[in-house]
Order: sequence, then structure tokens, then C-alpha cells
Amino acid sequence: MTETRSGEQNDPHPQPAGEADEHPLSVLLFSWMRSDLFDRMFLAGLGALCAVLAALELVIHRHDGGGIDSLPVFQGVFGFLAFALAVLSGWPLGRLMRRPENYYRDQPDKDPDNTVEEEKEDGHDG
Amino acid sequence: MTVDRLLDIAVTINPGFYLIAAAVWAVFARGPGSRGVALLGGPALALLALLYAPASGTEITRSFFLGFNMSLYRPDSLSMIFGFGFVLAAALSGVYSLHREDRMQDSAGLLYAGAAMAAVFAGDLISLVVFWELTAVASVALVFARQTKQGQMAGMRYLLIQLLSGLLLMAGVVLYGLDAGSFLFADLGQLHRGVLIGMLDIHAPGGLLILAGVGIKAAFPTFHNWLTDAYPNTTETGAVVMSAYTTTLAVYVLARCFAGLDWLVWIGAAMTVYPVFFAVMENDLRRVLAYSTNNQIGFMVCAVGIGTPLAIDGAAAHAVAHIVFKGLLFMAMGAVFMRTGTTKASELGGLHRTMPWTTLFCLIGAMSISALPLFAGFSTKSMIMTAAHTPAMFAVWLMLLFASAGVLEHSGIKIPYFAFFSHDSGKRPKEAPFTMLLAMGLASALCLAIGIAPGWFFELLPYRSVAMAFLAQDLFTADHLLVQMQLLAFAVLAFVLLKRLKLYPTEQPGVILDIEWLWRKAAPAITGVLGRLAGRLGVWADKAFGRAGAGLISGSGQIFAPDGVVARHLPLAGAAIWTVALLSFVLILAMSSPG
Amino acid sequence: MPSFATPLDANTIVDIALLAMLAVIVVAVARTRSLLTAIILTSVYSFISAVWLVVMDAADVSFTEAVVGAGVSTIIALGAILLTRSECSRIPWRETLLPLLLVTVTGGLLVYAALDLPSLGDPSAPANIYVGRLYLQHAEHDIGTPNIVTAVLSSYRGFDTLGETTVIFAAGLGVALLLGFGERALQDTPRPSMAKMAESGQHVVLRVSAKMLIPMISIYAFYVQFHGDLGPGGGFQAGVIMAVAIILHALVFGLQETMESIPPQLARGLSAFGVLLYAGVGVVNLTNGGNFLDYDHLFPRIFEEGLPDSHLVGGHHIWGQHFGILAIELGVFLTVASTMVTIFYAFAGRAPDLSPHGEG
Amino acid sequence: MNAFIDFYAAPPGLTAHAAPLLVIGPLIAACAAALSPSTRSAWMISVGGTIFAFWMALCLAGEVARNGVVNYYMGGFAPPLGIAFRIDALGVMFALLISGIGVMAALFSGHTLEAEIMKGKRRLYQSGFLLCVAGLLGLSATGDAFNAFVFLEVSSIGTYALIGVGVDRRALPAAFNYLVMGTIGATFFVIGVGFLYAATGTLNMADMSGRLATLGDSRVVEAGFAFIVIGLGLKAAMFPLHGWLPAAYAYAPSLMGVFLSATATKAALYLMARFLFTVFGPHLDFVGLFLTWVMAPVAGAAAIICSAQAIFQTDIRRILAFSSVAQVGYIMLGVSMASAEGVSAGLFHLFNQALIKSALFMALGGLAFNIKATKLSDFSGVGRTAPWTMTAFAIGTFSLAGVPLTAGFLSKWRLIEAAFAAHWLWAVGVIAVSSLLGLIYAGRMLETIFFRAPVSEERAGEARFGVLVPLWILAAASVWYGLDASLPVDLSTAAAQALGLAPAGAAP
Repeated sequence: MTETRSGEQNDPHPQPAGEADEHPLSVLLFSWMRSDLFDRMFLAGLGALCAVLAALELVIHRHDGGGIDSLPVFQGVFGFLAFALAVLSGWPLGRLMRRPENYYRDQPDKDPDNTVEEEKEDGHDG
Repeated sequence: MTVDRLLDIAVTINPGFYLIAAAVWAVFARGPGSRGVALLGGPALALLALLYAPASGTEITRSFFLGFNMSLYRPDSLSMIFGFGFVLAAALSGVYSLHREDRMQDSAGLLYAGAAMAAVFAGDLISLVVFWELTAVASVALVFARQTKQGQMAGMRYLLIQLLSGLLLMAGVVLYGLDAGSFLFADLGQLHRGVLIGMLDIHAPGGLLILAGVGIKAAFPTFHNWLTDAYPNTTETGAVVMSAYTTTLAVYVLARCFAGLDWLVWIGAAMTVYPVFFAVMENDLRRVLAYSTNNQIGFMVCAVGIGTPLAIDGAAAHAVAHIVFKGLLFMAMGAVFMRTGTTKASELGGLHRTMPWTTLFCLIGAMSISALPLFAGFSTKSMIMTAAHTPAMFAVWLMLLFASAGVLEHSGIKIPYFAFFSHDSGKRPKEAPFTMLLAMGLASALCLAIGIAPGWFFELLPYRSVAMAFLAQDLFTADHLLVQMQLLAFAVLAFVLLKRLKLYPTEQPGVILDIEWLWRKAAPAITGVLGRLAGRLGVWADKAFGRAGAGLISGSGQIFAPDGVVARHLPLAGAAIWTVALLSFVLILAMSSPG
Repeated sequence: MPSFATPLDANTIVDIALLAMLAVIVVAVARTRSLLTAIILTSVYSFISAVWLVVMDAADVSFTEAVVGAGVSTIIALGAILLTRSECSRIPWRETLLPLLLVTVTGGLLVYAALDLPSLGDPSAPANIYVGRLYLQHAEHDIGTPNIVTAVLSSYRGFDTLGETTVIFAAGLGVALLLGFGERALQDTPRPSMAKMAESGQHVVLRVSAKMLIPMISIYAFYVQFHGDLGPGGGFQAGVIMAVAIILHALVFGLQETMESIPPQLARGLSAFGVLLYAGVGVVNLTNGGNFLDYDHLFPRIFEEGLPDSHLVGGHHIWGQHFGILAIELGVFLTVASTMVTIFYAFAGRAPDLSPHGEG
Repeated sequence: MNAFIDFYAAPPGLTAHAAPLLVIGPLIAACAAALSPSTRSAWMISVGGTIFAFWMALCLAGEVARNGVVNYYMGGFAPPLGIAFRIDALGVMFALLISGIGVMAALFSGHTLEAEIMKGKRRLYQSGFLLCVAGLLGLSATGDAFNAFVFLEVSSIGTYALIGVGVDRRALPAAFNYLVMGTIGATFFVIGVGFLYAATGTLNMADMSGRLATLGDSRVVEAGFAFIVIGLGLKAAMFPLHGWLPAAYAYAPSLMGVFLSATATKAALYLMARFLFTVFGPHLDFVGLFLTWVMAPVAGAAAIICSAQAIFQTDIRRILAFSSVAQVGYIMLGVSMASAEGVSAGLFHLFNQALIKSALFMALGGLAFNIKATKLSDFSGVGRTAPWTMTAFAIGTFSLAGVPLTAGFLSKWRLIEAAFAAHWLWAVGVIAVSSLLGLIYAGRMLETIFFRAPVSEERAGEARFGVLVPLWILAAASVWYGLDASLPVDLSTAAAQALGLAPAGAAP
């Protein structure tokens, strides 16, 4: 994509936002996400949101089952940990259980349009 | 015969039959107009039939089957909500598939919908089995529609498992019905607060068989693999259709037959948890959605197992909402698949530039499934969570909570993020066709409608008063919204942090081992070894087959092939020897008989 | 069963001798590789069993065995091997072990079972005290034919005989379908004139003796046919004998000559007609108020009263039975004779060598 | 049989003689066809003869419904002296089935013989077909053991040749195999009847049964039994003795495929049931032993092994032929339960199979004009060019695989029910596994026919109208009996009762 970028820079009349072949709706809805500002601000904003949500517990009385779920910000912490556990377990599990694409030998090796019929014929000829 | 009389008859017909009739029409439909009539007219008729359905609990019984009483149409509030969901699904998938003229798929989709709907409205076990089998038959065309070897093999596996489920169910039903002396729902169980649920006794003969048959279709743990195997291997429309009916029908039957069965609580809880780990690793996004289906069905199964009115309402509501938002996600992935030819996360990314509408709808679906407040999943899943939130089931509740965070991970973030954002794959596909976008838009609107103003939807639930009370007192309370937002916001925070720290696993191509390994690798390997042994013993071994390693097929192939051991042209002498051998055996048997 | 302690009478010795010969022949047939030898041996087998049946006083069966088993089937089998190899392939002895074992076991079991059978000619055997005795008691009165075998075959179990006639018709039909009608013989080889053959002096002795034999065989066939009521014989045997006469004609004078006088279409038609005649008699009985094949009702009431000796013997119409049997025997005769000829045509038409011209 | 209780198809004078006319009608038609002047007239005679037989079968059905049993004495001689026809519900069921399928096959034959048989032989072919019909009908009507042998031969002798004649040269060795095996079967049968005659002195089945009951343990009877069941087993293609069947059905001219697959083995099965239950009776030890230790395992093996074989065939008719052997396994499984439920379920399945198999062979035969195809791959995409024919084929295949809403489903259901009632759980497993296999080969055929692109330029057009009519009648019957099975269930239940098997309890 760097080439496109450099092309844009050379262009005397660059598009104000978005890329050359981008859909106008995408420009409207999503192009701002690619800005550096968004990158920097997003984490901060999210952190602020979490803090506010945690603080709201002081104001809003929460129903709970009386167990460990009565701990402060239980659902937030649980959600954080659960998410992290699920994602991080992807590393060891992936190493354990990931196999090459054609592990079951069910994909055609050469010709992607190879249909079952031809495969069968091959099998019989051999 | 006046029009009134005709209408009287028309409303006593199982609404599923209208869809089946439309399926027949679709076989012969040529051109967009005619197809449109079939694909939209059928669901419209069925919806009308639903609206004018006879009073709840009315039975329309025909005894034309081997002298057994069959109740072909028995609407009640439980079947109505599922029927409503199926009509929605039929209409949405109808719109979605308008872009591609494939009469076989149209017809199969409608037949699937019709059979599922008819099953939901059936009033006895026999008709239930009949329509259950019909759904399996209808799926044949769908799974075979993708003309690759991979797709066809997956289709074959799917078909076998569906039929196994049907056979188990059939055997169980025969045993159960013969023992109980009737096959009619009304005779088998009693109403629970006005609704006939949990009518079968698991300990009666056949009960376990029925549970096993339904369990396979509901993708119980260790039987879940057909789902993740088949859905990613169909066409874009096939996945949408299959995701809507197959497992949902199983949830309905579980609710009807086994509501309150405590095993289901744990089975369901387990089903919500383990797919999370698979989904994290999985690269194929449609397969991720399949695991996600697994996980969502777990919530419903768990709720069915809890069996309180609120839980049953939750299960039914979540099942129907799931049809909509999971259908929406499959539609979005289908559009991606159609435009790019793949749904592998490692090959996608940055598609939002040219497919913003699809991106938008996919995001709505993702938020719905993640149960973000004001989206469909929040309204329905909350019922289940609330029903499970009791001290006695605290562990289960924690499991469900974990799964909720997991859903956010794989369906809420992973699907839209890796397909449409993430690193730019350089792919610039065209936006999906208008009809597809229309279907997705409608589904999105439904998601919002259920999420923002769930009242109309809760009206349809089996225990209406319980649902309305929940809506009034529990759903949109500040503390409920707060804890839900906490869960989601902190989980998203975790995502962003992990991504920053480069701890998020990169998307790599590859397949993830699952239980299917047993029959796709281990069994062929074992038979392959045996086959090689047999080869040493003098059986002619087919070299090409041996190398291909499809041991199971090749082994039986060698035995049964046209020139194989068993089928080889039986020489006359051989036949005569068999004859004499059998004769002498019968002689010995006869002469050794006492008296 | 006969006790071995009793002294052997002459009959038993003959029985044992004949049966021993049969056993030897069976083994020889199984052992030989030459199909020709096998055919001749089976012919011999049939003859010996015919003789044995005579010893057992079963003249009708013996007669049938002689004409069918030893006669016409041998001729047809000979015709067939002209179209095939004459040696059958050898089978390694190892492969015969399992069948041998099985056959021995089964045979042993059968012998063991047969020990339970009533001994031959035992007057108290179920076959002799029940239906057999009933036939002896009633046939004279019911049917009025001296030959009880004919009475049983054509009247009591006339329906079986209709079925068997149909089987023969079907067999002819099958052969004709598979091998054709012998039309090849008519088309392929040019027909040498009779005069030319006489000049060349081919087979003079054969021709002269055949000219004498054929009319006599035919007359004998008619005798057997019409005498069936009284002595051994009937439509089956007569039909075969007639066919033998025609086949002999074909062998000596050439297939084309025979086909000219008895065209294949005629032979085919007659074999269907014979069954039709037989079944027709049954249907006539139906329309006259009787059961199917109830010859008592062969003639309408009025017609029967005009016949001489039209008295009813114990309620049974002697004339009806008599003419009924005659008519159906004629049907059997026609079917059998023409079917045999059809089959022969089919084989011979495939192998023109069978006619004497093929040699030259 | 309640459906026929008020059914009067013919005047009483004719009805009184319906029993012999059932057989004699097609027999006379056979002679007439052989003598007829043209192919067309022979075809008309054939249709007329079979319709007449069907009419007579309907008359008999009415009589049997009213009186239970129709007895008819040939030549006016009461048994044991003469031959008697004894027609009960079981016999009527088969008479209806055979003559009904006969009518369909005869209608169908008008067009296909032109494509498959040499010009000069078509009249004889019709004649042979009618003989076969007559023989099978006689088999279902007769009450005399030796007469049964005669009809067995009438139905087979011509058939051997009818299979061998045709365009497919592979038919000749097939027919020869069939000839040899069939002859062994018939010979065994007649040896067995001989043993029984020696033991009882009578040939009438009812009489024989009465006398056997008084005999006690007799090795002669046991030997006779062994010969009879093995001989008939050969004819009925009982599992390891089925070697003749696949090639014979697959390579025969399509008329024979249509008719024989529906009737021939079924008639032999009928006779077997007749001997097992009427003449001997399941109360005899050796009959019970045979049913449990020979027939049931062999039937189970057939259902599984032959279904597996069908999967791997490349020739579409051989798929159907192997499936036929497997279906014989199902039927025998039902019969070997020796209970009213089992036998009636087996007979019900037999009835459905007859409809299905003749429809399937008919659909394939109907295309014989257009494509000279035998291999499955030759049929790729035929569903697009011949939709009417192939839709009927698909209906038949669905029924064969036991898809709900078809007759095949109901009969499998009944079989499973009967197996549960008999506590034969292994049989349930066998049916389940075999059904799975059945779905695979059915799916394979449908997938090729409907979802593959056509391979050759030779386009398979629709079958002719004269073929479509009987084809769709049969296909529609498969669906109709899948919805309202009262007629075949009624027939098969009455038939099982006629074999002396009373239902264990009132039907649910």
C-alpha cells in the first residue's frame, strides 16, 4: 500500500479523506478509524469508560447472588480475565492443535476446480 | 364452497406445508418473478397461516398412519414462537438468495424451512420424526451444492450424522410410543402452566435414544463436529439456511420433550465454554461462526435444562433472536465469501473500504450476539442469565458468564475485526448485491427492534406474563445495564491491551484438530494399517488408494468394488458350493433338533 | 428297510447290479473331460435306469426315460456340442477338495436321512397306503381307463400335465429366442438337388433304411399316442418319438429338405397350438358347467345323451373322460413333437455341418 | 382385507371360476401371442391378458375377503386325489401384486421391446413374458406342492431365455448362470417335495401339513425341509445364494428387469413362507432353528453386505440389483421373526419393494431409446433433459431409501417396530446400518442424475408417453401408500394371519 500512499502524496489534488477506490459510505463511517489520533485516543477513551463504569457502582445499587459476585466491579474484572484467558490460551492450544491446511487431504492439490468426479476416476484408474 | 369455508380449511393446515408447497413451486420456477413468488410468497402465506392459527392446544388429528393417531397440526405458544422464527428465517434467506438463480438450492431451502416448521407444529412423535427426517433430506441439496471435493465430502459426513440422529430418534420414538401406548403429545405429558413442555420421561424405554438423537442435532459436546464441518463448506446461502433451522429445531424438541432435565444444564454449560477456545484458534471465519453457534445453542440448552418459565422463555426468545443475528453474521460472511472466495482470517482484512454496508450490518450482528444493550442478544440472553443466577447454579452461571465474554471475543470482535478491519489484505471486492444487502438490512432492523423495544417480541413467548414482568422489572434497570456494560467494556479493554502488547495470537492458516480427528484421521489410519496387513496377506492392494490414505473407503472399496472380493463375479462353482454348504448346514441343524 | 440277513432273491441281485452300474457311470461322467463321452455316458445312464424302472414294474416311467433321457436329449446335446469345444477345462485337484468334502458330508446326511424312508415296495409306506391306494380304488370308476398312470396324469393331475406341457412350450420358446429359428440353414448354403445327391451316391444305405424307418417310427408314435389309455405311453412319449422321426429325416435328407415339409413357423405355431388345445378343453369344461379340466363336462348335456352307451357310470361320464383325455393327449403330442423339432432346428440351423452337404 | 369385503368385480358365474382363470387367462394369451400376426397385436394380447388376470385377482380378493379361503378343485377331484387351488389372503396379496405389476410391465413393454429386441422375436418375447406371469400367478394360487414345482418351472424356463435375449451381450452369461442356479434350486425343491411325499403320501399342502403334525421326529421330513428351503432360497436370492441375480437383472432387457425384480424372487419368498408356516409350521423345532440360526443371520448379512456392494457399483442397474438382494434380506428378516408383526412387516416391505423396483427399472428402461447407457456416470445430468422420467425415478429412490412420506419409510418403520416387539435389537441395528448404506447409494444415484453436468453430447430425451403412464402410476402409488398405507397394511396383516400367525396383542 505504500505505493498508493506515495502516489497520493504526489497528487496535486489529494482526496480529503479515504482512499482512491473507497466506497463513500466507508469514507463517511470508517475512514476516521485509520487516523493516528484515533489510534492514540481509543485506548484512553476505553480506559476512561471502564473507570466511569466502575465508579458508577458507587451510585447504583447492584443486585447480586451474595457470593463472590458481590465483590466490587465483579463483572468487569471477570470479563477482563475471561477474555484474557480465552485469548491467551490460544497460544499453547494453537501450538498443540493447529495442523497444516490440507491436513485431511480434502483439498485439491493442483487444480482448484478439480471436482469429485475426476478424483474418483483417478482413484479407480490406479 | 364459499371463500370462508376455504379459508377455514386453509388455516387448519400446518403452516409448514405452505413452505413445502412453495418448495415444489421453486423447483419449476424460472425467472426472477416466479422465483420471487416462491421465495417470498411461501413465507408470506405461512406467516398468514400463523396469524390466523387455531387456538392454542387445538389438535388437528388425522389417523392415516398405520392406525396410529397422528396430529399434524397442534399450535401452542411454544411452537408459535419457533414457527415465527422460522418464517422470518425463510423470508430473510429468500431475499438473500435472490441474486443467484439456483432452483435446487431455492427449493431445498424452502423445503428445509417447511419441514422444520411442520415439525414444530406437529402434535405427535411420529409426525415429528417424519418432518425431522425431511429436514435431513432437504439439507442434501444444500450441502452438495458446493461442487468441490471438500464440500462434497463434508456434505456426506453431515448427511450421515443427520441420518444417524434421525434413526436414533426414530428408534427411540417407536420404543417410547409403544411403551406409553400413544404417540400423541397430549397423551404423553401434562401442561405446565398452560404449555406442554418437558413431556417425556428420560427413564422410560426409548427416552435416552430420543435424547441422543436430538442431542446429535443440537450438537452436544463430542457430537458437535458436524456443525463446524458442514457450515463452512456450503455455499453462502446454504450456511444461512442451515444455521437457521437445524439446531433451532433441536432446541425446540428439547424444550418440548425434556425441559427441566437437569443433565441439560451441565451439557448446555459445557457447550457454551469449550467452543470459545476453538473459536479463538480458528482461522476460517465461517467456522468461527459455527463454533459460535455451538456456544449460543449451549445457552439455550442450559436454559431448557433449568426449565423455569423464565428460562424457557429465554431459551425460546434466544433461539429466535439467534436465528436473526447468527443469520445476519452468516449473511455477512457469505457476502465476503462470494466476493473474495474465502473466509480465512489470514487472507482477509480491510474490506470495509469497499464493503461498508456489509461491514455495518456485520457490526450490528456482532453487537447483537455480544448482547450489547439495545441489541437483540441483550434482551434475550439476559433472561437466561437471570434464570441461571441462583445460588444453587452459581458455577453454571459463572460458566455462562465466561462464555459471554468469549462470545464477545470470537463473534463480537474477531469476525468484524479480521474480516473488515485489521491489517489491509489489499483485497478490494465489490459491495454485495442489493438483495443481499436488503436481507442483511432487514435482519439488522429486526435485531434493533428486538433490542430496543422487545415488548412486541416478548408477547409471542410461551410464558407471556413472565416475559412481560421481566421486561418491566429487570431488563432495562440501571444495575443490569451497568453490569453488562462492565463485562463488555472491560473485555474490550482486554482486547485492545493484548493487541497493543502483541499478545493476541496472530491469525495463521491451518486446521484445528477437533473430535472429527477420530473419524477423519484415526479411523482411516487404523483401517489403513489393517488394510496394509491384509495386503501382505495377499489381498491385492490398490496403490493409488493406499497413497491417498483414504483407508476406510479404500478398504471397503477393495472388498466391495465391482471387481472386489465380495462382488467379484461369483463363479458358478462357487455358488454351487455355497448351496451345498448351506444345505448341509440346514440338514445338520434340522437333524440335530430335539424331538 | 430290507434286512441284510434275508437271502438275496433274483430281483435284488438285478437291482444291485443295475444300481452299481449307475453309480459307476455317474463317477465316470464326473471324471471324463470329453463332453462327447459324457453325453454318451448319460445316454447309457438313462437306458440303464429305464431298465431298472422296468424291473420295478414302472413301465410308463421307464418308457419316458428311454425316449426322453436316452433318445431326444442325447440328440440335442450332441447338436449342442457341435457348437462348443468338446473338452472341458481341467480343474486343479486342490480346488475340488472343499466341494468334495461338502458333497460327502451332505451325501452322508442324506443317506442317514434315507434310512428313515420306508423300504422299497413296502405296502405300508405312506405313499402306498394313502393317495396311491385311493387312485387304485377309484380310477376304474372315475375315469374308466385301464392304465391308471394315464388316468392320474391326464385326469386326476391333468392340471400338472398342462403345466408341464407349458414348460415344454416355454423351453422351445426360449431356445428359439436365444438361438433363432434355424433360418440360417435356409439362407446360407445353396440347396443341392435330390437328383444330384442320388447320383453322387452319398449315404445310399442310410437313405434307404431311413426311408423305411421313418414311416414305421411315425406309426409307432401314433400307436403310443392312441394306446396311451390302455398301455404304457401317451402324448409325451409319442411326441418325442414323432420328433425323433422328423429329426432322423433331417439328419439323413438334410435340414432344408425337412424344413420345406415342416416349416419352422409351423412347428412353432403347433407347439403353441398344443397348449392352446389343452387349455381350451379345460375352458370348454368350464363353459359346460364343470370345473376346469373336468372332462365329465366335455360335452353339452344334450349332445351327450345322444351318444351310444351314454349311461353314467356312478355319476361319471365315460365318454367325456375318454374324449377329454384323447384331446389333451393330442395337445401334449403336438406341443412336445413340434417343440423338439423347433429346438432341433434352432441347434441345427446354427451348425449347418449337421446336414450331409456341409461335408462336401 | 376389509377393503374388498363389498367388492364384486364380476358376475358370480365368472367369479366361481376366477381361480383357474387367473392362471389360464395369461396362459392362453401367451399361446395367442405366439400365434399372433404382428408385434402390435402381440402387445395388445399381452396387455389384455394381464388385465384379465388382474381382474380375476380382484374377483378373488373379494371372495377371500368374504369367505376367508377360496378352494377350487381342478377336474372336480377333491384333494388328495386331485389338484386344488387354495387361495387365502396371502395368495391374493401376491396375485394382486403380480398381476398388477404385470399390467404395468405389459403397458411398458409396447415401446421398449422395439428398442431392445430383434424384430422377429418380439411376439415370442411377449409370449414368454405372459408365460412367466401365468407361472407366478399359478404359484400364488396353488395348494399343491408338486403343482407349485410345475409353476415354478413354467415361470422360470422361459425367463432364462428372456433374460439372455437383448442387446447387451453380458446378458448371455448372466442368463446361463441364472439357468444353472435356478435349475439347482428347482431340483432341490422337487427332491424335497419327493421326501415329503414319501413321508406323508400326499402332495396337497394342507393335507401334508395335517399328516406332518402326526409324524413326530422324522429324518425324511427334515431332509425334505432342508432341500425345500435351500431350493427356494436359491430362487429367492437368499444371501449367499444370490450370485445369479445382479447380473441377470442388470443386463436383461428392461421388460424383464421391470417385471422380475418386482415379482420373481418375491414369488419364491411367498412359497418359502407358505412351506415354513403353513406346511411345516414354526412350532416344529427344526423350523424354529432354521429361522433363528440360518434365515435371520443370512438376512441381516444380506441387508448390510449387499447394500455396501450396491454403493460401490458403477453400473446403475447393478446398484438396483444389489439393492434388491439387500431388500430380500429385509423381507426375510421380517419373516424370520415368525411373529404376526414381523411377517406382516416383511410382506408390507415386499409389496413396497415390488412397486419401487419396477418403477426404477422402468424409468431406466424408458430412457433406453435415447441413451445406450448403463454406467452410472452416463446418467450425469439426465435429470435436466428428462425431468418427468427422472422425477419418477427420484421418487422411487426416495422410497427405496426409506425417506418419510414414501411407502418405503413406512415398511421400514414397521420392520423396526416388529424387531423391537420381538426383542431383536440386533435386527434394529442391522436395519439402521443398512438404511444408512441405502441412503448413500440412493444419494449417489440422485446426485449424479440431478446435480452433475451431462457428460456426453448424446442428449437423453424424455421417455415416451406410453412408458411415462405406467411409470407414474407406480411412482404415485409409492407416494400414496406412503401417506395412506391402509391397503397394503391391511393386505399384509391379513396375509400374516392366513399363515396362522395371530397378532400378539391388539394393534396400538
